Amino acid sequence: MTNRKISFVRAINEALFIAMKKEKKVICFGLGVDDPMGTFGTTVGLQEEFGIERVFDMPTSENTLTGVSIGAGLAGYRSVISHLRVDFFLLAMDQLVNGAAKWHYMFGGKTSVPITIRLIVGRGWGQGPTHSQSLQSWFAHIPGLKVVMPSTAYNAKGLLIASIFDNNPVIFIEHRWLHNQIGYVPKNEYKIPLQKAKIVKKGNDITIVSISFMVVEAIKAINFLNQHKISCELIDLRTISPIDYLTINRSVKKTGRLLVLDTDNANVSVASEIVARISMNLFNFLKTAPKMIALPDVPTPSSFGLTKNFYPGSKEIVEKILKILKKSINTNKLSNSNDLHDVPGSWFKGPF
Amino acid sequence: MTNRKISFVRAINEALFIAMKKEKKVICFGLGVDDPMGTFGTTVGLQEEFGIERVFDMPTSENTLTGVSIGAGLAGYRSVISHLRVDFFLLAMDQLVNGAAKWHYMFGGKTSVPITIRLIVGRGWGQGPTHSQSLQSWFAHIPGLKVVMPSTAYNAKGLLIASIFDNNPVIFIEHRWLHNQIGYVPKNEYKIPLQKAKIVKKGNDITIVSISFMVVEAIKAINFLNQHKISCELIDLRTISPIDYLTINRSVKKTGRLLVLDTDNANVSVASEIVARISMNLFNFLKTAPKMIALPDVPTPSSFGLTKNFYPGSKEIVEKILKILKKSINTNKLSNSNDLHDVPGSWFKGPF
Amino acid sequence: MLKKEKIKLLKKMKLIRLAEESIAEKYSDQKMRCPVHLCTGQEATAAAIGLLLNKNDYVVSTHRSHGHYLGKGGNLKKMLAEIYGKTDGCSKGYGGSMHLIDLNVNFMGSTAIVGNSLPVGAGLALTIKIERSKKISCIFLGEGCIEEGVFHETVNFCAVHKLPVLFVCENNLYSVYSSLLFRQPKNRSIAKMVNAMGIKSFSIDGNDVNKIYELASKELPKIRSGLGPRFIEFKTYRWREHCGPDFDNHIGYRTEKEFQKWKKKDPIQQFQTKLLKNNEITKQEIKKIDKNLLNKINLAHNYAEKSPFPKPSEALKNVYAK
Amino acid sequence: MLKKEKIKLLKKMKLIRLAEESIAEKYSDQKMRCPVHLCTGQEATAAAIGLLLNKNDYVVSTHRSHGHYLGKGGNLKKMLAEIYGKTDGCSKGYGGSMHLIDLNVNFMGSTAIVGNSLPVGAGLALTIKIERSKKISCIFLGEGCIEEGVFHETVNFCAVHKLPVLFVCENNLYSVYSSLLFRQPKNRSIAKMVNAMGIKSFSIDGNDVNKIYELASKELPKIRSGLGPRFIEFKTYRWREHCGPDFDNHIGYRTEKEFQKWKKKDPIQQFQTKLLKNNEITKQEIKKIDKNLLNKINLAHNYAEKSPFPKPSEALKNVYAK
Ligand SMILES: Cc1ncc(C[n+]2csc(CCOP(=O)(O)OP(=O)(O)O)c2C)c(N)n1
Ligand SMILES: Cc1ncc(C[n+]2csc(CCOP(=O)(O)OP(=O)(O)O)c2C)c(N)n1
Ligand SMILES: [Mg+2]
Ligand SMILES: [Mg+2]
Repeated sequence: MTNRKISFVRAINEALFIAMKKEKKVICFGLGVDDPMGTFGTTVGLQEEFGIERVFDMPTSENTLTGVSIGAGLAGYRSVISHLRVDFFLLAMDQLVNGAAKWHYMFGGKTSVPITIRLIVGRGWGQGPTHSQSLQSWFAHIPGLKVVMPSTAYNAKGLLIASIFDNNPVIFIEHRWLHNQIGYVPKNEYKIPLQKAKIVKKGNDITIVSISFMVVEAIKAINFLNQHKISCELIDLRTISPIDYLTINRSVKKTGRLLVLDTDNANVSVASEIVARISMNLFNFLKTAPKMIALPDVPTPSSFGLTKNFYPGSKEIVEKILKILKKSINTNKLSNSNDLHDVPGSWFKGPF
Repeated sequence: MTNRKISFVRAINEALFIAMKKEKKVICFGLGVDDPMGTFGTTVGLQEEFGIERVFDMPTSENTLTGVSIGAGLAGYRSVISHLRVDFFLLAMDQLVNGAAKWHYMFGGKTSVPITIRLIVGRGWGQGPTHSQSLQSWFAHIPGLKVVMPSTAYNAKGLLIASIFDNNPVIFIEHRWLHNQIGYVPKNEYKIPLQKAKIVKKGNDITIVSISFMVVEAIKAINFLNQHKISCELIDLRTISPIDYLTINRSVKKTGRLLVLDTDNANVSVASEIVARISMNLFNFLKTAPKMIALPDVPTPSSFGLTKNFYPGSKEIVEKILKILKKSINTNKLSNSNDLHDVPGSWFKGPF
Repeated sequence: MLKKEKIKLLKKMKLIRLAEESIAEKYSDQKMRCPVHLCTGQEATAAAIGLLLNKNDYVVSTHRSHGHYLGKGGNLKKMLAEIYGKTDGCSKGYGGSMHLIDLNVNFMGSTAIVGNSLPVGAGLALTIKIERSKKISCIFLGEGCIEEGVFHETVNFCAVHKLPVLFVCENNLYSVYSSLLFRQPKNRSIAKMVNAMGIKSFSIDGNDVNKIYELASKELPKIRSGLGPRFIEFKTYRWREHCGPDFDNHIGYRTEKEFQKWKKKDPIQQFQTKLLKNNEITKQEIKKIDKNLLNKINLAHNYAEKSPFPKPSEALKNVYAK
Repeated sequence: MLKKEKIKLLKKMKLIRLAEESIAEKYSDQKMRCPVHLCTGQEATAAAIGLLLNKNDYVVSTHRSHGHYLGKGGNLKKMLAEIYGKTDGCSKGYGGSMHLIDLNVNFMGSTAIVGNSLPVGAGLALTIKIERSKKISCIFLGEGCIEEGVFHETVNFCAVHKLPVLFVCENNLYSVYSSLLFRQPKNRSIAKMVNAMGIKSFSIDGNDVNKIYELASKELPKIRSGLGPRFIEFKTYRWREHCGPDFDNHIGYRTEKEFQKWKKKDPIQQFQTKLLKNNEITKQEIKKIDKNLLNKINLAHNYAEKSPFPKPSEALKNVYAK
């Protein structure tokens, strides 16, 4: 059965079907969830199966959308809500932070709000400043929220089911460039526990902590480095908050070196947090300075010209690791063979 | 003239008067700026002096309030807007992040939005989960914003004038417990450059990087430690973003030890950022693990009982430093003599 | 309205009034260490609506929610204990006066950010519709809240889905110290606006408890039977300062004269006088009611004062639900 | 309307139409690498309002702003260069199609978050009022934007301050692939709602450029003279897909029939036919106009294609203003 390969999008779709079948009080709403595009295909078929009362479109009212999910939560309903871009969700920060995140706490634990908030990170094809923000740094900063960022179809399905049945608000961030990735996904229900990182590759020279799309880049980098006898341990964080420091610590104690990869702007990021935490707690285990790779601290520009070197990838990872290890290898082979840096694959022809 | 001592509140008020007198296109608006309380006294007298067209109250519409300041900025006006609590400003994140922060960038540098956004951090007297958030971590994460947090009346005045005449959106965060602090403030106009930290005390054993109200606690801690021959260098960051790493680096290179103090929740905070940056860049200068003290990663509770040990202060700073230096001193004398941990001084009798 | 109902209504208004005034009186003891937004003068809406709602109808409210909580039948002792910051508080001391809850009567929560609880009320209503139950979701708000975008979003959502929601808007003319004049267009009717937005709306005297009771008894069954949401504006006045135990007519944003005008329209006094005039109650009975209520409130204060503070370490709990 | 004006209007509509269609045609070359929201079918509002506004009147707009930009007199070459992501783009390639600006004609910016530019337009209007100038701030929006809270906040603010704002709401029935039916209450009039909110409002056929011109010429002077903001709803239809160069009537959210119905109401065809009928223009003249415009547009595409890409390192600049 390990050859049952489906896309990340279908994995999400399966998770939604399974959750909604399992529990009548799972509802799903958001802008366009029932439209022909079905949230990039992830919500296709849900309304036909579960009816318009459980799967419905929304007015363009992001803040209220979130508040409605809180209210439904208080009545025992588990909402899965979605935004086609993280950026649109900025309108809902009051409901998220002053409401959802604190509800359980500020009423003395008497109620809780089981909400899963699906956010999609845009990238490429000129998305520009207001359609490609990542922002997990923000969500991870807020106590009371859990933040999940799957990197594979397998993780997407298992983490989404776990998120839906978690009794807390969970921010579930999907990278648009992962949507079409294909991977092994079991047909049946399974949950991947939140706050459990995954060791993707074992290695000894350095620990790489990575999330979301950067896992794809990291794997490319590691495969290249392996050919040159450099052995990396790759941790896919999967849950960004709370962080599984047990797994990270164990690895860093072994390798003595750390590189953290993030899809967000670098300043005050989850990557900084991990670097800081490890520096504070495992200072004596570190053989070299810990490092991170994240986006530059500027908004995302739109132009094909401006985005050329904007997103760090496998090449930057390899170069950084070589620098940490004080080695030098010719990395020319790693340059992106794809001339079009702004699309996830040659199949992508725009417009969004 | 160094004995001209006034309160932080009056320093802010003076800065506003000076800025508005200097430049006709400075306008000031926000909920209650012209009411009898005048934003805790900071905006008192402005409307009388500059008229209702330049100083005016607003409907309870935080998001629009911010957008209006952007529009005014495009027409050449410098807005000073205010929110009585940081928490209320969560309604305006779209205008702040998708608008103000990126405007200059996303239109190719053709326009800019000179806005100063005054936010007040609540603390104590049962303020609770939705009236005491600090959130500079969020603002510092966003490229295009500057973030300022004055610690003294002197800084407040000079930084506010500099913020108002800066051509970018500046988040100006005032800690409510600093409002009544008295300090030396020159009468005339002066600016304190943004992104310039201040070395408050020179020392050799450890570098303490601190902001806002934590500077007050740090000074108490340092005075105590001085009596025991421990010499600390205290840096008041003043501008949280961008950070003055020149000053921090120079100090850490000298002392080899770092403690960062923050008023925000610890996870993914400005404190983590500084710890991470120093660990990455000055790894070989560090003699011991860098450390930080910030708020616990939970919402703020309301009850007098629950807040008892909630806010770290001078005692926690002293203890952390002793631990870093592997020294032990009796710190009992440092326990808060004030039984009422939830007020800035015995003069405070509620209700907000 | 039956006589029995009238007495209940009087009692409920008095409970709210006396509870609020007891807080005002004792606040200077510095034992209730959190901001309090008292509703003295605005008791009629809270009492009448609260009485007419069923126990399992949902309520959400704002920073000024003591009256709404008590009106709905919320536990007085637990409310006071919350304001004192004690373990027996309805939110175990985590929330304070601005965050009340009583799940026994489906008072689902009051929150302190203007407009914050509105969509939450809509979400509750959505589940009622899904379950085809006959419940109502009642959303309390101040007129200041009308200025928040989320109000309009919530109204639109409720209208589109014809949700069983009652919006109870208490228009007391002020938001903190800001007059309506600088916040909303002159002569614009809130009720007419909401009507044009798609929700059947009304505007009535918020100090005339008879009228409130009448209108609400007529409209609530319609909401229950699926005819869609209703919005009512209640014109009223808060007597005490925006936040805290004192009066603030002297500080400059409103006049003593205006206050006195409204004080004459005291909803409780008006109603009581009418009851007396119609011989539906005697002075003797009133005295007894007052005495009982005062007694009950005193006991509740004692209970609250005696309840222990939660331990500081408890602050680190309850961040995540299990 | 003078004949001269009519010809101008026709030309402006055609400029917008032909520019949009040229983008649609060339989009598959994969050289315009950013999302584009074309306004084919909706040209009448952009052209008429744009023509009636003065050069120094302010405009802000949304994701679907090509027409508004060109209508106001924005530079075509720079718009196309922006869509191609080039240094000569009006935003130097930083913004793309969704973030246009032309300070020469006070087109102050279009932004891509629904509702985002509304309060910005109000802020511009505020400065007009402060300066007692006779300018106007014109805010373009789609009907989907009505659902965002910020719309109501902005309307309220403009009404309270009687700001010189013209709201131009193009109601094309859809927000992405979502029909109005699921987003706003049935049979609710947007214009009546905004009227009840405190702003004088109108609702007219958005494809009848004559009527648009007439109404706007009557109302704009009133706004200029301080009579307060105006809101106009224009009923219209976008021909092409929500985002991108194709048609999407087959995918299921709207019908080919509906599209054909609206296509018959083509604002340009209607207007042109009338002009011909009234002998205000000849077929010959029309041909010439078309040819000139096509030529101009082709030149603009050439200009844009030839303009260099900004250097990657430029991406790190312009974060802060000096
Ligand atoms: C979003 C937000 N902005 C501002 C405040 C500060 N504030 C607290 S109560 C209040 C007054 C609201 O007025 P209204 O809704 O009329 O209620 P009232 O106090 O009159 O009962 C305000 C503005 C807040 N709590 N939340
Ligand atoms: C806050 C926000 N939510 C959602 C979106 C996605 N979105 C882009 S355009 C659009 C349609 C808006 O509809 P309308 O205002 O009617 O404009 P139209 O596209 O019909 O011209 C939406 C929902 C967005 N850009 N911003
Ligand atoms: Mg009020
Ligand atoms: Mg539309």
